[in-house]
Amino acid sequence: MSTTAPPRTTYREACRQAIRAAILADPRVFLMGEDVGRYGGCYAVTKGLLEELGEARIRDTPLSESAFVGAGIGAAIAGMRPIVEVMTCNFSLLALDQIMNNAATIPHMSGGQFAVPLVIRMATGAGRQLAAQHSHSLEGWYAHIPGLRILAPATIEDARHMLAAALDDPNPVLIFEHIMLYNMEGELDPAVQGVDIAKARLRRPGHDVTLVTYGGSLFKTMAAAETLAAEGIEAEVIDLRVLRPLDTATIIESVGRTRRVVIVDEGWRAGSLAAEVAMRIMEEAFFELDAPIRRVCSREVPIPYAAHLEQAALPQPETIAAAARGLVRPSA
Amino acid sequence: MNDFRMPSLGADMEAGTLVEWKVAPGDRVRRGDIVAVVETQKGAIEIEIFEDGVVRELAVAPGSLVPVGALLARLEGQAEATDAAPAPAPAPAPTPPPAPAPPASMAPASLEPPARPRVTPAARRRAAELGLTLEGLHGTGVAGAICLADLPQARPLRAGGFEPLGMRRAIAAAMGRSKREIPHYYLGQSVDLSPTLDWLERLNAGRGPSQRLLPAVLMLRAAALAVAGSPELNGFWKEEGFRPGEGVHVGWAVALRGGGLVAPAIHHADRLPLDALMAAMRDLVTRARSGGLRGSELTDATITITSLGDRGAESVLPIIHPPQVAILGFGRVAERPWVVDGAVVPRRIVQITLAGDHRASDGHRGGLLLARIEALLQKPEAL
Amino acid sequence: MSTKVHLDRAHGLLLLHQMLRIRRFEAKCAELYQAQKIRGFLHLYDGQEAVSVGVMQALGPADAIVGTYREHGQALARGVPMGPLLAEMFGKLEGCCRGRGGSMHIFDRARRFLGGNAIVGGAIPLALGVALADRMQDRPAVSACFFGEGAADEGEFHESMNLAALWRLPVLFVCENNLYSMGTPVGIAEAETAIWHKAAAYRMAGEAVDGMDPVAVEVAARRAVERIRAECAPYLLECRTYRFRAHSMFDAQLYRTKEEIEAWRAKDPILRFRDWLERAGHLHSGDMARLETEVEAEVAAAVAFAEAGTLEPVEDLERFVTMEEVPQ
Amino acid sequence: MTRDEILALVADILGGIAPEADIATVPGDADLRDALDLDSMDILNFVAALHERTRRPIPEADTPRLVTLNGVVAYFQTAGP
Repeated sequence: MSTTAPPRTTYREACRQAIRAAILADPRVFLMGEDVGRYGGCYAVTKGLLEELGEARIRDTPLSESAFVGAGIGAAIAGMRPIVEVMTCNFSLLALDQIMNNAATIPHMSGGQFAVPLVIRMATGAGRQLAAQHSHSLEGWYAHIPGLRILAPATIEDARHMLAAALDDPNPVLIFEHIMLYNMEGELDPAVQGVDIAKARLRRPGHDVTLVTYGGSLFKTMAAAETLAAEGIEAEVIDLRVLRPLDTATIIESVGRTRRVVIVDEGWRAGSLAAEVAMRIMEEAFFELDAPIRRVCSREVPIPYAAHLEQAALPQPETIAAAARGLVRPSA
Repeated sequence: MNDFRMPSLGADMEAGTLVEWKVAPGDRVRRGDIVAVVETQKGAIEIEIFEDGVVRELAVAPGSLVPVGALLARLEGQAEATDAAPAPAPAPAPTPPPAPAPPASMAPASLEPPARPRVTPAARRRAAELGLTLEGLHGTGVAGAICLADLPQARPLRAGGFEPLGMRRAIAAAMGRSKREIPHYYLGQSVDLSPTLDWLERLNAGRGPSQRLLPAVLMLRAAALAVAGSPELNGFWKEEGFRPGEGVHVGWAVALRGGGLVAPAIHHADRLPLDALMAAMRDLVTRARSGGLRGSELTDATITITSLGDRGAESVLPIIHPPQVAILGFGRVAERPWVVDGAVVPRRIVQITLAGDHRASDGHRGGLLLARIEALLQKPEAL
Repeated sequence: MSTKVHLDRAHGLLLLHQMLRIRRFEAKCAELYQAQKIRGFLHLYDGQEAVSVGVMQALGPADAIVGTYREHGQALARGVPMGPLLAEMFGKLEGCCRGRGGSMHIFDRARRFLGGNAIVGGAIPLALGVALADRMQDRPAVSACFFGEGAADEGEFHESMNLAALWRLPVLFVCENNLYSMGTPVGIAEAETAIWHKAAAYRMAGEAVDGMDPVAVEVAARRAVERIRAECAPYLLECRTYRFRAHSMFDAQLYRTKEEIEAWRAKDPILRFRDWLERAGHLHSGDMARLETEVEAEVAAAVAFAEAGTLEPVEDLERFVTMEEVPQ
Repeated sequence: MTRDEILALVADILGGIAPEADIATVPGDADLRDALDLDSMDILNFVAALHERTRRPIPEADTPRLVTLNGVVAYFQTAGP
């Protein structure tokens, strides 16, 4: 038996294959959103799908985030399994009423009479000089809302397989795809046929400090861990993957090993997901801590256009490594 | 009011865990009373008090690890004890000289309480588990916090037991210091123990097992008597130099099952006849292994003797336990060809060795000590 | 379902009975609110009964209804039983939403009644989604979406009108224009106060109808639903009506005069329709008293049902925040 | 005394001398001094206790016969002097 290398692909292609496979697998699944059809998707994720799958299943919408997100909720209630693409999370604010007041409330408010099995995909994050209105990281906000499941695929494997699991979930699931990941190339193990959307994942074992992160910050964090390793500091990297409900157990377990934590989150620091993670650790692993919890978040500014300012506003491998170093070797 | 502080029970002792108070506030105590039990890396030690008075306040709760020198309790001295029986009329006190004004630099420090030490949650929890008090520890963590790295790794002793890691560290510290600081000289002598043992066997034959003596007791007795005549080998090396011991308090090395050893003192071993010495040794070994040693037993030894017993090696080159200045070693008794009056005969031979601190004594003095031990062992009936 | 309204005695009495049920129920709700049996916000439907009752005549059991926060009348006209409806307002487990929704959030899966939505305009996109799902799954159903004229101020209204028209979704937009969004008169909030005119901007059919006349509403609704099914396109039906009571229970009504209210009360849909039935010979002597007695008994039974209800165990507080499965 | 009685006695005595020792794990022919890390003081105490509990005289010269479990059993199963 000859062994062949796993096929190389991109995060974008993995997203596309996930959508395509989901639509082919289930007649209830369809995709709607702005420019998903003729344009091929703002980030070219859905390129070619309209031609292959037809207008009924790949639906270009008007620029009416509230209407088409709300329509997705209604369709989900009425038996479909819609995938709604909101071009970027920045625009999702125009549909926040639908997501928060309808998708997240109706199952509970109706006493369990209706479920909202809806998936909303959106691009998130900064790094492409898109300036303040196109660079938000709002996944932490959405992770505040009971009733939603929030996913942040940071790897090609998760990009390929999280969608199917999200469509199987009877609840509204929001998938945040970081814009810097779409071009990421890598291998996709054909043996892996699915992933869970419940657990965080250990991306790198270590014993000196735990770096908790997700999404677009994962690979910056992995780079920081390599830098640290060269200095003799073994960092454990946890990819949260699921921002709500948080897999606290995996975090706590790691903190029990390393007793030091840096949380890396591209969201703003104040009231951030990183704050929530830190608080969980305080609540459940306070006595394990052998150092204060540190956060590396975006600077509290609207993300600026100029490249050097934008980069200065975002978490970087050096700032992550420095935070970890400061915990492990405070006197160095 | 006098402060009763955590005593130093050994050069390598930094702290002890208060296991139990034997007194309560209001209790009258006398010099020599046992007031507390403290666990150290070497086991549970009963702590004596060295003054008379009335306990006013216990400053530390059982379970706390208290650094040496830290306050344990406050005492009211005899004269101050208001609830004491009417004191005899005091002799007219001489007018005390006026207290000199303290130099400015010695003015009382700020009365503000010291800042709460920064301690990480994990370190605080481990400290609580270990019964540690954290005051006085040096933190190396973030912002100078005391972190796990600043604490002992494992749980120290249970009451009455020994914690192998702590014991190991204690031995490592003491022996490391000894080899770094003490210029050892070594002497050895083969001694025919046959007369002693023949005598002992005759003695034991007439005794039940619990009255019998071990050969080690005779060796200890001989050594103690000899040491009494070698003051420069009996005492302590302090910063100011050699200080002779105020008696021959022989630290008897007791190996602990499971590893480690401890060498508690038999006070005035040279003054104890054989049966008393045997009883003292039996008691000491039992208490060393069950953790009932008294503080003074751990601090008072003026010289250590290690005996390898009947199954050990033939000789030992021992390491001095600081701040002592000498240690004697007895090897295993072995039958060997021996020349007596020109003829080779089998004899039971023991190798006696001495390690001496060259700062305190010279080899010549050591040789005399060995010779005296040999001589004493040739006349067991006189021991 | 035919567009022709065959207004015989039976149908006439049915419409009158339905309106009367709503009127008496709302009166009881006001009483129970002041007795503190009902709390939170309570928005009563008095005066608008003809709208719900008329529209519901045009809808079948497969059709879906999306209501507003002033939806007791919509729910009752749709057939949501009065007992669970009142128990919901009592916060009881036997309420139609186990007491989680209250007055503003009535859901009834069995009757395809999808709330009970308290964000003005927020429910309109839901109706589109339901209509889309029905169409994609080849169900010939219509989604009727109720909203007030204040919703026409909202972007979601316009987005939804546009999208429904673009995608030719089977949605009946029912605007209950009662002239006030809370206390703001429609003329202060809308440049074009004829709400149905807005349909034209989306190439959607629409009309306005006297919302105080159940027959007129029913006729218009049947016409609209038939057209929706035939053309597979949405329709905007503006029902001009008036609420007799305050916006909610704590409202001094500084924004309108007693004279205005009295003028509208003269057009009371129940009284007017009763008189019409009488004149047409459909309402016999004793009918009214019998209807009143029936309704009174139904309301009394609902109160008893709600009073007898139990409280959901607090342990179940988090139940249904997320669902284990999609209810079938 | 039966073998079991003797072994029970030995276990009881050794439990007092070396509480951490488990004689169930000690082979019958193993030297107790090696197996349980006993020194001459322990052996003396052991012999003294055997004497006290059995009231049987144990000359010092017999001590070498009492350093294995089998030895102890054999010693006390033979008629005493």
